[in-house]
Amino acid sequence: MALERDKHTAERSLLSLGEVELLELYHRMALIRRFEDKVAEMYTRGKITGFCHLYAGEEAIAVGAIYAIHEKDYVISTYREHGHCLAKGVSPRAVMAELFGKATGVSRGRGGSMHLFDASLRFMGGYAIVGGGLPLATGLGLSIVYKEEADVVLCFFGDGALPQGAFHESLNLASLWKLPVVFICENNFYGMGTMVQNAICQEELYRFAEPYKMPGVRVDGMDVLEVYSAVVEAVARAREGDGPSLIEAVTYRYRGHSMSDPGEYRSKREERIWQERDPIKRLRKRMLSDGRATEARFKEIDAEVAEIVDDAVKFADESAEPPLDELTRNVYVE
Amino acid sequence: MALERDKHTAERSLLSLGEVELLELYHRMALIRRFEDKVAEMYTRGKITGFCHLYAGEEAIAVGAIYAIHEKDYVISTYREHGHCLAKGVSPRAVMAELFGKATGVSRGRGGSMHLFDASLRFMGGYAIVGGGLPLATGLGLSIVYKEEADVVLCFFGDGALPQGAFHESLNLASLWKLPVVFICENNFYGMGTMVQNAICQEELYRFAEPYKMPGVRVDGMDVLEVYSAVVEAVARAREGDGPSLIEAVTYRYRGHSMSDPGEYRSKREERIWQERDPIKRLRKRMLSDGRATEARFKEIDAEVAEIVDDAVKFADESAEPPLDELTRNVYVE
Amino acid sequence: MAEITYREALNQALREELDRDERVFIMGEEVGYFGGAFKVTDGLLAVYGEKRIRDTPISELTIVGAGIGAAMGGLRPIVELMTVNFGLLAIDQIVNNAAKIHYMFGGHAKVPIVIRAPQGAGHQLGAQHSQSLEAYFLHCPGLRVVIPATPADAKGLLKTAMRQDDPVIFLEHESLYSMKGQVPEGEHLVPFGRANVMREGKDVTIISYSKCVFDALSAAEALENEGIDAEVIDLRTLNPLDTTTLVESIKKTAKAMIVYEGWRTGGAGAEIASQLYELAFDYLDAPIERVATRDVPIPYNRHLEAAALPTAGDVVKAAEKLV
Amino acid sequence: MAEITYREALNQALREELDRDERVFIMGEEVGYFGGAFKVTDGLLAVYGEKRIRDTPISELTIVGAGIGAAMGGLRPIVELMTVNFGLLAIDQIVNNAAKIHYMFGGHAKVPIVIRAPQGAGHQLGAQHSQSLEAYFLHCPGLRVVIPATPADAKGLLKTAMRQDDPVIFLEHESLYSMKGQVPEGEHLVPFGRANVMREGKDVTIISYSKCVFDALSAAEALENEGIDAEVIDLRTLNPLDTTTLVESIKKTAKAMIVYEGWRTGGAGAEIASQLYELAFDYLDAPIERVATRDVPIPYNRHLEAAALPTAGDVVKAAEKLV
Ligand SMILES: Cc1ncc(C[n+]2csc(CCOP(=O)(O)OP(=O)(O)O)c2C)c(N)n1
Ligand SMILES: Cc1ncc(C[n+]2csc(CCOP(=O)(O)OP(=O)(O)O)c2C)c(N)n1
Ligand SMILES: [Mg+2]
Ligand SMILES: [Mg+2]
Repeated sequence: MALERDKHTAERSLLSLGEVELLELYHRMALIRRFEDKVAEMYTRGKITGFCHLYAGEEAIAVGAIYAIHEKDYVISTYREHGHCLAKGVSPRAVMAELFGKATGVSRGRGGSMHLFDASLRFMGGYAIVGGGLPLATGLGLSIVYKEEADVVLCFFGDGALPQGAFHESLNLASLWKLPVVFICENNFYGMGTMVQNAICQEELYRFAEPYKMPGVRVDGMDVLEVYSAVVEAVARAREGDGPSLIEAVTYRYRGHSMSDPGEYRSKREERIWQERDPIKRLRKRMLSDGRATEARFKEIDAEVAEIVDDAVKFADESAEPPLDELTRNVYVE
Repeated sequence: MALERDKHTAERSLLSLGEVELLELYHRMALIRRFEDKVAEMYTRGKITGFCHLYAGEEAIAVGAIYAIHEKDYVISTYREHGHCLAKGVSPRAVMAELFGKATGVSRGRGGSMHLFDASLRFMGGYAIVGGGLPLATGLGLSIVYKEEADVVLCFFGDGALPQGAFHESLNLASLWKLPVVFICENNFYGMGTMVQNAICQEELYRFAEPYKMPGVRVDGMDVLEVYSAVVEAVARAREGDGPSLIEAVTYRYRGHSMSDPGEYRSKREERIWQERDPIKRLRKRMLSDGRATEARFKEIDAEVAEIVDDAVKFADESAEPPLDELTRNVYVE
Repeated sequence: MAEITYREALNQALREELDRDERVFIMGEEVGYFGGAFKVTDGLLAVYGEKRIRDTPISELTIVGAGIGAAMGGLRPIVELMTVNFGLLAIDQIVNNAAKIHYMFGGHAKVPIVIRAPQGAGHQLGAQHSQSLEAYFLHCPGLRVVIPATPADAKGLLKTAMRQDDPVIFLEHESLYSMKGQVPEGEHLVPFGRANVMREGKDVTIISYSKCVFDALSAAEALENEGIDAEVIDLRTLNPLDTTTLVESIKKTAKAMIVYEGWRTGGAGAEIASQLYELAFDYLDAPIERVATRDVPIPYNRHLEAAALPTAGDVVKAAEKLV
Repeated sequence: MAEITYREALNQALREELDRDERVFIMGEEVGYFGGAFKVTDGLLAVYGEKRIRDTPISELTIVGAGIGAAMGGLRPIVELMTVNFGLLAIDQIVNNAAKIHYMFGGHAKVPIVIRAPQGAGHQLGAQHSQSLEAYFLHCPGLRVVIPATPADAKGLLKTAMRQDDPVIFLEHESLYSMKGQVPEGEHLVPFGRANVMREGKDVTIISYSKCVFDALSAAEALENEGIDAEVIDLRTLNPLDTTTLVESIKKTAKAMIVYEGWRTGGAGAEIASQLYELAFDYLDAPIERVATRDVPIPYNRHLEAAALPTAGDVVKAAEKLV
């Protein structure tokens, strides 16, 4: 039922969005995909180190959701946040530089892949403690209401965060205080090697919304328009002062949990099935089939994003390491 | 609906239980009431100190629930646990002595009112961190399944524990692993001075059971038989290996949150309304009206429990303080 | 100047800062209608309303986390943990988020949150309600740890905490709330990192903080009769830690002890002592004494509890041993 | 004897105890199908099945709490925290329940649980994934704190932990898992509270534990060329703490330092140093040096991270300063 309703609204928004917008969505997804592929390459070449969790396959969620909000709205995410950060408009150069650990990185090289941040664009950070971002999102929502502003918070987290106490506490507080927070659960069916049904007693994650008296919907996370329209609705509700929503976006991560995980627990077949539902190819096919864009145009965009990513790598590579005296700076506010 | 069903089964069990059992239920409730009144007196006389949370008004829950299990089954509770402890059969002498801080107390005077314990009767303790007992109950449930036994765990907690992450995590784990745990929420509408609707977005607490795929029922916590029959059902289910249940027992605490709380946030009127639904008077009236017991018999029982409690006080009062060398004993297993 | 209680001094500081800065608000369990479990926020709801004085569910992890988020959103939250014992449920948010966000995000984010928490034993509340946990917060770069002993400092340090931009753990001792003292009216700011010499003396340096400062002072009087002239220093803040004042004193006395209510092993006293040995080894005639809580969970029984906690008597004994 | 890795030694200890005692089981995130985030439990699921090797949801607080409950129910759980950083979510259950239940219930309850947690930095995992938190557990009476450096101790101490009845925090350093060493086959039990003199020397005592023991040893070799003869002692357990062995060494060397990866301020080094001053003040020629992690959240950048952590070079410098 939840699904039905969204299929429906997805159609609507497909109509409501013109070529320009649709191509923009394509552009953002393509950028993230290209960026992540390049990150993988740079990781294997030792340019990027530590834990590195890629977003390839899940692009439709960050892009569709964030396309539904304004620059002034907040986004907060996890350690798998490259996609959300880029979708929020943060410079690929500064993001790549952060992964390279350079002084020009968004977090001055101190955060790395799991801790991207950009206050100016209200990308409120990637957090590496599963569930750790939900209370923060709730607090950001409180600050909005407190200041009597109309902004919203998009809070992204994985299926693995559902069993955390922070999920329950945050949904309760956000609902109790009618905070403008949209909780977006990226259900990619795995938390590291653990399948969702081995972690949570309820596989239809959106159903957890009900006791908290908030709308809960499940959307196809491989369909950027379906995600977009579900978030449009939740955001409208939040801005109206009607409180939070829970959106479960069903998706799949193409790669292992992190660059150090070969993902042996998953079957090639399963992976293939999902690759066939690829969100980028899908939008592309759709637009081609109803003649809203030409193969040539897509090629152009692909070339553009390739250039942006190459430039980002070049920038990151040429940037300087943070000086050693940075070590003891900003432990406390100066 | 939940309520309906239980009203129905309550009738059944009223029939299924004979005078002897019903009088036993009366006896246990009367004992707890008398015990708590005496504790209040001893507290004001300075014989008992620290935090002291009384159970008066809620007796039907501990008594009805624990009457539905065997001695080998586990009970775990909060800092408001005198009632559960006595209902599980722990000696009033040893309980009173603990409140007096004496060496003869169930916890050798080290625990006090909030930390009663009796392994031999599988009363697994009172815990003073709100929500702190739920994970332990889950673990006890696991130990039962692991040992392939048919015992169950009754886990008591208040409405105030619902917003705790531990509630969510424990219900999920217990459901995921089908553990024999009956979660009994004593909803007395207040967590200290905070009304339940100011603490949780969902006032029908039993409804939280649904996403966890476990039965959730709300029962009248002022009716010992209704509580009893709901627990009988949940326990049967648990012994069958069908997993946990959530029972919300609606009740009221007659006194302040603790002996140091005058409870000014509550209206006299509200208190009167609940006193009129007193679980002890109620069972008594019921049995008198259908001639299952005489006024004389009840007087006898009242006298009996009065004697037991006076004896407990005498015992506690005459017991020795723990020797000072107890201070450093049992920090580690000897 | 007016003679008011530690509780009233805190309440006054809260009112003044609530008046001064619209971004300041308070949230916690029972802080509103109930006026705070220890009545520190008494009367605030009536004046400032539900928007700024917020009762919360019992969800420590998320209350603190939401405070951090609100601070990142531009507000200045004061989160009251009903007691520090419950703060253990929130320590992930305190240590992994509050303390790290400013640094880990390259200095681009700030978390101006003040987390107030009553702590301490002495009321027969048993093992789970009687802890003093300052040592955990001291062992976490990024956090300021403030722990006032007097009403005047309670006010002055809380106001300072609310005006600076680092996350602060503000620890109040449950036994001090009703203690009275002279407190300056209005603008009274006590800087972080300045220890207070409460009593001058030349024979032995007694370093303390929070409630134990008063045990140290009464011990000092007893010692006077024995002809031992003790200097008593109240640290006021553990991070930053004012070692300068301590070293000055030790240069004079050559003997020192640290008196605190946390467990002896791994407590703040160990860190303070270690730094003093490092800074003043050649001035010390004897090892620094640590007078602290015995390494046991706090028992309920009154005599056992009393035996577990540090007392003025213990301080006197330690001083006699030193001198 | 066989040369195996620290990881294999732990795996061997687990297998032996699983075979020996039906009540022993393991639960934690990814311990089953995945074989453990660090592969410590690799292969166990296939042998012991889902009943005894249990994958859990990401619910640290409740996993640990359930372990405590299971222990009270007569089992001997080994709970694996994927890393100690996440253990902060469970510290309430560890400190308020595991550590106190035996005492607070008058000795009538026991909690024989072993909580294993990898910790440590050095892999550019950033501020939230690089902590060493032994100091928190050291400051909690009722808990045993075990922290092996060598494969042989990893096996021998884990087996001991699983056979005794106190709650144990068993801390493994992420950088040690692939380190090899000679490990006795079968029954090999290392008692708690016995430090291990890894290298004898007469000029300076270098006290350490966990990974830093190896930094201390390589520093000792470097020092040898400078003609400084260093004694290196591995504590093995922090609670109980073997001060006897340390004092013996100090009587010989008169100079000591403590090398550990926790943050310098408020770390275990402060406690160890304080006890040594108290026990061996007259034997010490100079203040005890503390070589530890700088007081900063661990940064991602490789050079910054390296600069934050204690190194063999730091140990050498400290020794030169002492001698
Ligand atoms: C509190 C906590 N426990 C465990 C971990 C280790 N860990 C990192 S990611 C992860 C799986 C999370 O899965 P999910 O939430 O589904 O996000 P996904 O990686 O699938 O995007 C785990 C267990 C952690 N970072 N934090
Ligand atoms: C984690 C935690 N937070 C706060 C407290 C302080 N406290 C003790 S009882 C209580 C209210 C609990 O209410 P409820 O769960 O409804 O139980 P009741 O007292 O009504 O039986 C609070 C806030 C605590 N003990 N533990
Ligand atoms: Mg996932
Ligand atoms: Mg209640």
